[in-house]
Amino acid sequence: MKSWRGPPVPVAARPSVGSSGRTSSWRIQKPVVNLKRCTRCRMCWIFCPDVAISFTKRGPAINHDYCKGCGICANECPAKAITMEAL
Amino acid sequence: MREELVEEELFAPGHRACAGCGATLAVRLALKALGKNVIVANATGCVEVISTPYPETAWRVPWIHAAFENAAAVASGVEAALKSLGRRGVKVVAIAGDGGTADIGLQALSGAVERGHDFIYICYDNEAYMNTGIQRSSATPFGAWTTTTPVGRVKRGKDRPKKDVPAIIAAHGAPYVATASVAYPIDLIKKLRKAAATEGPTYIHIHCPCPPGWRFDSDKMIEVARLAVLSGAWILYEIKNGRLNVTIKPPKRRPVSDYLKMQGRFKHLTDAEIAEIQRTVDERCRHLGVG
Amino acid sequence: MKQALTGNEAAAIAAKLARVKVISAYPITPQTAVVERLAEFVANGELDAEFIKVESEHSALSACIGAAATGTRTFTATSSQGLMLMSEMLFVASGLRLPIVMANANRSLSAPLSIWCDQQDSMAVRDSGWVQLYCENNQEVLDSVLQAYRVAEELLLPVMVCFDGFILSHTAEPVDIPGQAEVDEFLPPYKLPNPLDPCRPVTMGPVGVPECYEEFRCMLQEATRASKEKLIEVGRAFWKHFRRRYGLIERYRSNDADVLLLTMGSLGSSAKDIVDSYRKRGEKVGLVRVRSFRPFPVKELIDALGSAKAVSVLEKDVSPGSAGALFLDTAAAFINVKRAPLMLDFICGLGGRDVSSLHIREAVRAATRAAEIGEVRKAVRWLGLREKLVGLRI
Amino acid sequence: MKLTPGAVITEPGSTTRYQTNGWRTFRPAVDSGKCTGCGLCWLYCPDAVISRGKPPGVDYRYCKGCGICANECPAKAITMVPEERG
Repeated sequence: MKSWRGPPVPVAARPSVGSSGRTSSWRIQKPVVNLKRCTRCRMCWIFCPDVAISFTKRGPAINHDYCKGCGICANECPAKAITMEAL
Repeated sequence: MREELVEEELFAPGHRACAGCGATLAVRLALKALGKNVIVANATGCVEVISTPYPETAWRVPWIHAAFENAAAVASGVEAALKSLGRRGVKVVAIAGDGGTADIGLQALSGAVERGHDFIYICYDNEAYMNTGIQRSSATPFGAWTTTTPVGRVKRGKDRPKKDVPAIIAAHGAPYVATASVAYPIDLIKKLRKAAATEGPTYIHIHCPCPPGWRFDSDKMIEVARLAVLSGAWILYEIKNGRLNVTIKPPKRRPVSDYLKMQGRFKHLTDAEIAEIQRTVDERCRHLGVG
Repeated sequence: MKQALTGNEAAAIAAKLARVKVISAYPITPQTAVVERLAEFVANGELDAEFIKVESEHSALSACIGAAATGTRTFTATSSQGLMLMSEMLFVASGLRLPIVMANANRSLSAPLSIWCDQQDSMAVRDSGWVQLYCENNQEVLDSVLQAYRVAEELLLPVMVCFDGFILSHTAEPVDIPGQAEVDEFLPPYKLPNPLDPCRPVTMGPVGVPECYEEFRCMLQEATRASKEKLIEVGRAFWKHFRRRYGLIERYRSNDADVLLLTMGSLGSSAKDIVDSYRKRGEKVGLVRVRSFRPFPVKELIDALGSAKAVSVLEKDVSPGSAGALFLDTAAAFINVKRAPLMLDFICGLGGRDVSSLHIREAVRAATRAAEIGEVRKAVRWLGLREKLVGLRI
Repeated sequence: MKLTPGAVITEPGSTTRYQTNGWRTFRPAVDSGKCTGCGLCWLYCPDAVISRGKPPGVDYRYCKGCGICANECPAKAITMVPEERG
């Protein structure tokens, strides 16, 4: 008779990237960055709800595994450097 | 003005309140101002417990008690029922103590005011949970002794300021909010009549000294309430559609120590602690334009 | 007029037909569509009622108490955590003997959070003094809300009409909607003996001093017991008006059964299919479905289950540290009965877990085996449990 | 005494059946000579036992002897005298 070895109580999940699966399949449009126009102001990075934008030397990089295509970055970019395009 | 006061008593004697109870005087005066055409929704608390020991009731008006934290919610239901029945001319009145208003009942009160029900909410503020024997509420004043803010080596009385509920209710955009005191019955009655004449949610916060709770002899109940106003510890004002005006301005403000030293709950205060209270009272009076 | 309705819609339409005057409710999955439909009826003038959009379920029932006490027919609806939040007021409503009717879309209880169906919520408040009806389908939801008002208002008792979240609340089924005139004939206007009224002041909710509190509780017990006859009487009246039969329990091919399934709610309809398939193979299996859990139909269950050899109780709740509530009450019913069937309790369908025909067949087999060996080795079991995840031998 | 369902009390003001005079150790004595009939005692009484008039009436069945009337009387026409126990 195995002794009780159930999960520790209270039931808690450990935080991890993509812990509830990749959300890329949600989008029907995706952001495309025109690096020439981009002024590196990072507004897109600040406003992205899904932490799907990171910053490299060359400017914003979209993480297409988790970007849901909400379009906030494009809408907020002051330099209009991001456009939402069909998949 | 006094002649206009109705002779009839809508809160009968024989209730079990302590001798000299400020809260029951507040209720008695309020019902005098409002008259018979009211329905009262009362929260658990001193007034509820002392006035309705089955099979007796002190209330000569329709009255309902359901629980501690929902006087405003029950009142909302009564008001909605009257509206759906098309009955006019009956004012719904929610009554609760400071604990039932500022702490456990604040959510229901906020909801009822936000929904704009046509009712008067009366808070009888005796500045602690008196029905359960003087425990601290958020409306207990800074420094006061209660059985849950005892005076010890490490902690001395309540260490937080009194929660300003009238300001919270005014911030909801309630059309009429006022503070009152049992020591100023005419001011109290005028404000209740104004509330009664106002369509929508109104809030009256009545200062009610409690002899056993504040530790003073019962005959001084009105004197203590008066000194609270004369010293600026309690300010009588009304807020009509967001505009505040002070209704009773003491000609020359008494030092707050005159008010504090009448009460055993403050007798442990050092001069420094009294000076701190004086400072906050001065600042509040300046803020509200009381001399 | 027949229409495809979800359980939520059926409850909302029933409230409208009952001409409720004050609705006071707070949204919660899976009950939400009840309050949405009612809001539309009121907004379109289809229902002349005040809808108090309260800030919490605790206030939802508190406002209903105020309104019912002031002499208007009231309605509310909730689920799960909402039922828990208002539970203080459930006891006050029954203690004040106010005839409030509530629809409860059964949903599991936190923690962990679950928005899916089981009956732990209403079971957790089975002692609240409310009459509790459990419906098998959306027709029964509509009909039970109408009958609930008759029972409530004639006995001054609040009634809770429970139906399975999602399985019924969000599933559309053909439902016959009675005409307003017929309902008006079946359901007379609301009348409270001592309402809140300045012309005749009364005090409601006084201090129940020790000299009489026990007597008030006894009066409530007697009223809930009397609601058994009242439910039967109102069920007959409903048959006369609407040609649909309702009682405290439903017996399906159970008279000559050796093995009986006992359950509540939508599981009843699944169990009937299984009973039919066993019957086709000549095995005497039957079903008894409890509609009224409070008042608990003791005599009716003794009659219905008494002649069987073994009974498998299928229920979507468990009282941790004990067993399922339906099993406990049913076993207690037989305590002084000489010849009692063997009884097994199957906890199943918790937190939205589907109860498949295989699970129900497992319960039938277990009862049949118990009947053969004449004893029950393990009375409380689980159906559809993923035992590997739990890491111990159940 | 038959109990009403839900403990509804249908007789308003029925606490008057219970007389609270036993609570007091002092009772207010009114000197009608000094009294000006101002009515403050009537206004401030938490138990509504004082009736207006010059001098005011005191319903000693319910007076709890709190002493507010005596303390507040501007004409000092009311004094609290020890309750003589029979």
